[in-house]
Amino acid sequence: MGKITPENQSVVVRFAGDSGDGVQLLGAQFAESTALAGADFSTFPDFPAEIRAPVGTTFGVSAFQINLGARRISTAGDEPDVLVAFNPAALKVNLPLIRKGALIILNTDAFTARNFSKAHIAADQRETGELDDYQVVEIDMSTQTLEAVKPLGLSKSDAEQSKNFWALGAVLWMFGRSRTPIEDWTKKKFAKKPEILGGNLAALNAGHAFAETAELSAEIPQFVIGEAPMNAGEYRTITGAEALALGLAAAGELANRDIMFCSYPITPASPVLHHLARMGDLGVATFQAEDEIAACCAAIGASFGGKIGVTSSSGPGIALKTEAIGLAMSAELPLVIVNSQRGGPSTGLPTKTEQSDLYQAVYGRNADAPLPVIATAGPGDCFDAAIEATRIAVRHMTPVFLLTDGYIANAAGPWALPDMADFEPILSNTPPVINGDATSEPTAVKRAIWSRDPSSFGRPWTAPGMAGLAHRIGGLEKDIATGDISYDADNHQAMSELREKKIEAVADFIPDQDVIQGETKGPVAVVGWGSTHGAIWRAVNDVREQGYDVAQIHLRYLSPLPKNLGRLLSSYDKVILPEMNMGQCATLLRDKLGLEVIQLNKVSGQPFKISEIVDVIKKNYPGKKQAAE
Amino acid sequence: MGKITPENQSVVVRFAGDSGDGVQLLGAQFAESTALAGADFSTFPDFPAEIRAPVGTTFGVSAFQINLGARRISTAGDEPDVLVAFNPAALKVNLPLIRKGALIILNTDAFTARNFSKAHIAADQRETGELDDYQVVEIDMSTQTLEAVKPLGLSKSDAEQSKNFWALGAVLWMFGRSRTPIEDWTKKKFAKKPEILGGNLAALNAGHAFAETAELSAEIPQFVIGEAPMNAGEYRTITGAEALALGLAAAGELANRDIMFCSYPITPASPVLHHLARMGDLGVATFQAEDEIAACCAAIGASFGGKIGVTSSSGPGIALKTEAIGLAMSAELPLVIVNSQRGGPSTGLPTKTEQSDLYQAVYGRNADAPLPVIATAGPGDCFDAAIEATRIAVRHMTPVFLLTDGYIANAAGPWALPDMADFEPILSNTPPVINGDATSEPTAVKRAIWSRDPSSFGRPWTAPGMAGLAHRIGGLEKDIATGDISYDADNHQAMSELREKKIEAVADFIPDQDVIQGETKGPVAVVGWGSTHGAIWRAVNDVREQGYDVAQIHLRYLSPLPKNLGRLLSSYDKVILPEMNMGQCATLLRDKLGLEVIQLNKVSGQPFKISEIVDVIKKNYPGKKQAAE
Amino acid sequence: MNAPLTAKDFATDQEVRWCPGCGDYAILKCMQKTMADIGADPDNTVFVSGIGCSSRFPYYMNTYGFHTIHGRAPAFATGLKLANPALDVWVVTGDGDGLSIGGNHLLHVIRRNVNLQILLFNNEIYGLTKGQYSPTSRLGTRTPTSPSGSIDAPLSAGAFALGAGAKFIARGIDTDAKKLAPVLKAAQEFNGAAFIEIFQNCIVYNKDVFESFVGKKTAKETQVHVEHGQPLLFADGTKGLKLNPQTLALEIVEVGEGGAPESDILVHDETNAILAQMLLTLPKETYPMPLGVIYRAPTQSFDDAFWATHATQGKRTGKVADALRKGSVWNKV
Amino acid sequence: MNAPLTAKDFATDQEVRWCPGCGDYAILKCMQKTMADIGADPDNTVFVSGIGCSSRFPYYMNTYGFHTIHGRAPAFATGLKLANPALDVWVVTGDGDGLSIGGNHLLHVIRRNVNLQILLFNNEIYGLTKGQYSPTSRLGTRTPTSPSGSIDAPLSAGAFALGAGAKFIARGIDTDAKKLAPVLKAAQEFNGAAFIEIFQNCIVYNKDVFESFVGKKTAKETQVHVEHGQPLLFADGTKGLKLNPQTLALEIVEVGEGGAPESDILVHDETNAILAQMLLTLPKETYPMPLGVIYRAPTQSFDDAFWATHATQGKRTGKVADALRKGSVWNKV
Ligand SMILES: Cc1ncc(C[n+]2csc(CCOP(=O)(O)OP(=O)(O)O)c2C)c(N)n1
Ligand SMILES: Cc1ncc(C[n+]2csc(CCOP(=O)(O)OP(=O)(O)O)c2C)c(N)n1
Ligand code: SF4
Ligand code: SF4
Ligand SMILES: [Mg+2]
Ligand SMILES: [Mg+2]
Repeated sequence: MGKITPENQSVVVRFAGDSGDGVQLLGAQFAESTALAGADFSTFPDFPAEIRAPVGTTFGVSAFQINLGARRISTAGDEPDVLVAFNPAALKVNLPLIRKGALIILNTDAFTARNFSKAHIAADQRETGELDDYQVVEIDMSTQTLEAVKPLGLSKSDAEQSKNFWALGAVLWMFGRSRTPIEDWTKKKFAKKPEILGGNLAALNAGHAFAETAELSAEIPQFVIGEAPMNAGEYRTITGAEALALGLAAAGELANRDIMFCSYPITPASPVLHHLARMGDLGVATFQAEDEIAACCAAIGASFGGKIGVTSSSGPGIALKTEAIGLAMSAELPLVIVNSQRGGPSTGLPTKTEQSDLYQAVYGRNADAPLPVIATAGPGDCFDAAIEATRIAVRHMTPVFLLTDGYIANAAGPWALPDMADFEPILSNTPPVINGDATSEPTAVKRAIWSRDPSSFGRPWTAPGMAGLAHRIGGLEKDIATGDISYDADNHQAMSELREKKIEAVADFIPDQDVIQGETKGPVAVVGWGSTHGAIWRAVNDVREQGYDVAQIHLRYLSPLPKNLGRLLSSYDKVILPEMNMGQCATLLRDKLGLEVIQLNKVSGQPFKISEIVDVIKKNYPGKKQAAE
Repeated sequence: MGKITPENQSVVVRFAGDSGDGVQLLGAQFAESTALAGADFSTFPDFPAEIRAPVGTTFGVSAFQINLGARRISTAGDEPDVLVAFNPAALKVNLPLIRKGALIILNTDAFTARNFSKAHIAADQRETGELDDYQVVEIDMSTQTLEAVKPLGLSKSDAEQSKNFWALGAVLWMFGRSRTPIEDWTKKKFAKKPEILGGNLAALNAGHAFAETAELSAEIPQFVIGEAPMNAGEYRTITGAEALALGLAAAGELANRDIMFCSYPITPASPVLHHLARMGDLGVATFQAEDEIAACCAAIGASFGGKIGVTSSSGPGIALKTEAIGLAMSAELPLVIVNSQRGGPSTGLPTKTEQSDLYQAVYGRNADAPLPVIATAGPGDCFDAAIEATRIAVRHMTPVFLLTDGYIANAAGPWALPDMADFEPILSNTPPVINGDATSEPTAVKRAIWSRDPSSFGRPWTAPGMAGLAHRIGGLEKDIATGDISYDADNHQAMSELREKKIEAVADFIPDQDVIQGETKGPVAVVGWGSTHGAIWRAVNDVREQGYDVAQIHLRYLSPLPKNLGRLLSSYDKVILPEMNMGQCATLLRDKLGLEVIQLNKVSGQPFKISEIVDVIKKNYPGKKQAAE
Repeated sequence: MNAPLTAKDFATDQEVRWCPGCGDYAILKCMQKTMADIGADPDNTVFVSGIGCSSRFPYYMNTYGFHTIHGRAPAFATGLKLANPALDVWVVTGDGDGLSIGGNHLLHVIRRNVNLQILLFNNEIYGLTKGQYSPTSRLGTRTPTSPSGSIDAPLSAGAFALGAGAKFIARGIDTDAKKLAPVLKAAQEFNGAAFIEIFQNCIVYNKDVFESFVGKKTAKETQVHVEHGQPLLFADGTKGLKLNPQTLALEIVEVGEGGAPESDILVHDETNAILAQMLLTLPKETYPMPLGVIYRAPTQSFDDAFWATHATQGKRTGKVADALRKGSVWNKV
Repeated sequence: MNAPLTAKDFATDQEVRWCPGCGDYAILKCMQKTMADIGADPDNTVFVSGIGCSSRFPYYMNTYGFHTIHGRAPAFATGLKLANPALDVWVVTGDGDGLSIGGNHLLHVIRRNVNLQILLFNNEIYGLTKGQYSPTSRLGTRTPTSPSGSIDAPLSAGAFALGAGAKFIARGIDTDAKKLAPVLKAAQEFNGAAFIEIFQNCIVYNKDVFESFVGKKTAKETQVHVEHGQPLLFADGTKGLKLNPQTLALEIVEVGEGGAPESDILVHDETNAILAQMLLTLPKETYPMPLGVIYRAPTQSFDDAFWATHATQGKRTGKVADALRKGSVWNKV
């Protein structure tokens, strides 16, 4: 097939196999090599919902997708161009996802009667014609692997474990990559298991050699993907979950306060907890509570104690925290609530992605209880978003929702390392100095504790242990001046208004809404929030290259909205809003801006395809539409 | 002072005293006598937040307000015309509430140094001039009472307990009422405590006689309030809580299914539970769970078991139920969730009223989880609303929110007894008949169980115990046809749309939005929902009598909204929306109808005054405004 | 009359999706067989679960089933049982579902003595969320959330149940169906909340954590199967448990020749809560693991009391039309 | 140096709003005095409560205070304690707050052995919501939600705590400050979760429910004050508790002339969990009420373990800039 330089300079590759086939490791190493080769990329692992389903079943299929290119890569790709399938189940599950004409590399050794039956496949897919539209390369990978590692005398099952390295070798050849960094990594990783190490290295080289051999190079194409234009600097690969954890640690550093992260495991939020559990040296402590309610309450307790309380969950767990969040708001304590959104409603689709907890974040509490809500746009952005959420919480003394999702949590890409010196410190309102002790004038103490900054309405952060400031707080309505319990009607009205004003005041501190691509007015703008960023970016970029005058606007701040947003959006004839829910941000824009948008709602548990967004842009583009009519 | 026939044919009377003074009994009996006299009325008890605060304190003051008249009475009244105050604390707390010029009747025996100090009153209010603007009648009620019951030989403290009856006697005289029915009731009530009974009767007569005596009749006016025009029929007094309880029992009767009411005590929701706990004979069982989560889950369990599961709480407790409600929605089980709203946020003002849980009801869940939401408009209306909520839940197989509030729960008025024959039976979709047993074709069973009615999208209500229909349900996404767990992307999209369509379908079954007063188009409409009904009614009625062309529209159905609502509201030049929150229904109308309203938001823990609504109508009335400009 | 149902009839058409080698499979099989053995009626049997690997159980039982939300199964089951007391309700939960998030509901369903069976699959780990430590995990357990080892003192499920006022407490092992089946039957027969802790092997995240006593080979030495009225003997009767009245502790003694007489050995009294406490809190490092029905003290069940004290024992005897007219009603003409 | 604080210094400027005659007043007074006696530092003392009459307690203590939400105080307190281990944290809760809605958090704070004191004001009723039965209400309690008498078996707070793995369990009576104060002090000194059940009279909704043993006149006969190392004697030493090794039950015996020798009487061992179980579950109808420190078995507290196993013992030793660069970093030029 020879060398292929794809037209759009990018290729989407998907590895798929049984949970035990080592597909994730294979994918991660290929991504690593892609990084070193200077290409841009984006990866997404697609785990089965089951922990470790029986071998060979369709629901046990694990996959890893990577989009790589010599241009900016903003999503893990719509339709894979290459599928490496380790067994019939993997082929069955993934065939519907890949592009017609794609290259499929199969491990023929796994195409056995036993495996067909496990995957409920009536007839060998290679014989039914269903692969006719694809370029299929059949390789007896298991046999080849066994052959390659035979000299090492491993058990058959151990030996076969190396077949992911065999495939990696072949793929490295396909992309013209050096094996050295992978070999180095493998040596480190398996240093304590010399036999496995030997098998893996032998397989890696064998796969590479196999692909290189003349007979096959005719069959296996070589992809030529150059370096992507990226700013100079240090890069690493990062998932959203890890970036978020690091961002929280960074927020603690910037505030010079420890982070107390209180959580209860839940998919897909747990990885943030896992990462933070290993960041003790950065002034982070984690607490695994008995449930989400306790996690939220413990975080609030920690904030009351002067540390930065953070709690994290996904939809169903956030629901449980609702009552406690209301208390933090009423008591005016800082708190960051991270919601890694997943498919719903109820238990829903825990391993699938969705951005449908926006209603819950903005409106989902009893009584009038407004809160700031911000959202992350992608893996690397989680770092900045975590800092920003903490900054708002501390400045305004309020709980803040930070929305991310299952896609962002697990997706990864190259990330330009930020310079910590670029971030402003996070300052809290300093506690009043009361000259006294337990006998100091109580009203003076109380007034000081509830004295609010005139621009942010944040109160001083006073914590037990501070001398002379002993006071009591709670969830009953408070006198606006002293914080004492108050049943007074006018006071309640004033406090309700204060709480609203306080959240509105956040808008005085955030940047004006910017335009990522395109002009600040025109026929069409596509607005997004959260993890749709990448898909919208590519879609808008594509249509702009085709001559459409389309702008991209992406919202980080959802409550309150940036002050200029209404004006900005009104300057476009049409505003299109793609979101992975039934129209929640559209409600928000109607409510807060009185603005109607064209909704593109997708609730399938899958991220948007670029083509879906391109289609809706073209369909609604005024000129074209007229032309079509 | 002679006889007074008030201009607007109505009078507002407020009784206030210490928690132990028997003010609530006094008020209730006066209301009873008002009912028998044929006047219309509305009552509202104003309990202290404390259970039984120390005697004489301001926070221990308990009050009972009644608005009575020879015309339709729709609220407990803005500003009392008469205040009966049993002690200085009661006077202090209530003076700011009453109309300038009002009649104040004081128990002078309680105006002691000790009581002034307990209530933190610097100087006897009778001497500071603060009562100058009022007509004050001072009576040594305690002394008079002791005098009256002396012959019975009661202890001093027992004897003084009767002073509420003494006051009742005097007030009965003021309103020209017969004592006989009160005497009868007293005899029944205290049959087992003959001494107390004797004391009460003696005091009642003494108070009456005292007021009647010549010297005083010059000082105490007599109010002449005729019969109110009301439809013929049977009437009783009812609070919102009791009407709601009876309404649920009625729903059970209409559905021929038992009601399983699962709750956890909370102010102001508990009274519904208390009432239902005594309605066992009506096919009702109550379960006091360990918390709100368990209460909601138990109700869902009961619904799964084929009974009508109902759960009830107020804001903070409803927040805890959120996750479970999502499951009921996902599993398509009927459930009625009663929210007796109270002042918030957080613990807020438990004993005060507010209608600020609308966001929570409509939007407050994780993921896309739409639910029907309806609201009660007043005490008697709770009966119909409870039936309607149950009907929707059963027809569409969905949880339904029924919003009421602290005002409605405790307010009371005459209620025309409904005729049960006027209500349609509540029909559930019948379970499929599968000819079989445990071995019947599983797919056929599953398809039958998930076969939805084409107009309501409700599924058959199948419960354990039914032969041949064993099946499994849960909160994971379900295959649209079989209910099996499904991770399929298209299916999730289809299910998300189905859930939305199902709630929209409720609108096909509800009546068009009507207009309560005024025309179906015009310059101004006042829209309300919930307990503002009465205040808006009176305000609109008043301005209409003054020649303003204003309409009243009151929403029972908040989600989905009636289909004609958008059209109807657009036919007015201005729409005014008073609500006891920061603008939650206004958001809803913007979101669902794209409609801007003029908001009148009150968040003081107190119901609207008629004058507040009248003011906003006049301020916004186009003609007048032009005239004023 | 149909032929009696077999274990297979209690399997559903759903593929079982636990990890290969998971202890849940053995429990499922034992339950399906027990259902057949006791002649259970699938139409009147309900499995209610929370969330977790263990909580997938209902999907595999061809009876009615409800896979609810995390930790709340006991509350759903209580409502269901009150709605229809004729149902045979089984609650399936895990150490996370039942003892972490769901501790309160487990506490109260036990305290109330609702007539149902509670199977707690204890694998000392959160399986479904990929292996974090649970309230029963041993001190020092290293997991993604406890990289330096967990520090939370583990809960004893049995001691917790006893403290909650349980009237039936039993223990079994996932793969030991011979011993587990009779325990399941006894639980089903018990009129009240029957609590069974099943030691279950999570082969992926907590492999062989019970190895010290579940191993078939050493079982005789490491397990003591309790039976009402029988002495607490193990190791083929060569060892037994004896009370030290000074320390109030049970001690292991050799029995028979050269050892203590059998009469020294404490006789199991399943109605004695103090003995139950002793057995449930035996340190597992040095004592054999007590298995079987450890405590059984029948009393009125919640369901029975509920309907017995209900105004009309659950019968609809009144009319709403009459109820509306209770109290003072007046006529407007 | 300031003059030592007095009980009055621990009172706030807020008017106390319990019902006249409520047992809470006596507890408040005893606590304020105890604070002064132990020389507590108001700046480092925090009272954390849930919701209920009892939970209003923090408003009246001139220390730091947090009146949180219903049932969750232990969770707030845990977070607070981890944030600042130097604080002396007291959790105040009621039988509803702590054992009904809050049972799970109470369970876990006890199990974890967080170093704080938990005061459970047990009045066997929900006071604040106007008198519904609670998890400790006796069978047959008639309330607005149990008009025919409650049917839920009451929980024993102490037995629950023991089942939860408590290492310190004590009991006191609201109005008996002489006996309550030392218990409060002992709890404060204990490094771990110290659980104290205080019998508290709700004069409005459950008046005198503890009359059988709180009455001062009959106290000698109806109370047994336990003390480590001392025999379990009461009634001025004329009666005592003796173990029946057959039934594993405690029995009341006359002591001295004509009765049993004192050596027959069980000596209180506060470290013995089985004895604690016996004392905590003594039927209150026929036995005296055990009061004082019933169980105390010190072990490492959660706070200590938490920071001991923390990577850097709570010190910030790393830089985020370095953490970002862990793993594979490449340079784009
Ligand atoms: C409200 C909520 N919180 C958290 C989760 C995530 N979650 C699912 S199962 C589980 C723990 C399961 O542990 P266990 O009960 O021991 O079951 P196992 O998987 O070990 O059988 C958790 C934390 C959830 N589904 N819902
Ligand atoms: C989430 C929530 N549910 C219910 C309530 C109502 N509530 C407040 S206190 C209480 C019970 C209090 O009982 P207990 O803890 O025994 O305190 P006591 O008043 O008897 O001292 C209840 C049910 C609430 N405030 N919040
Ligand atoms: S993770 Fe553990 S408990 Fe869950 S299915 Fe796998 S082996 Fe079983
Ligand atoms: S209701 Fe009971 S517990 Fe509450 S303050 Fe009054 S007496 Fe005390
Ligand atoms: Mg587990
Ligand atoms: Mg109580």
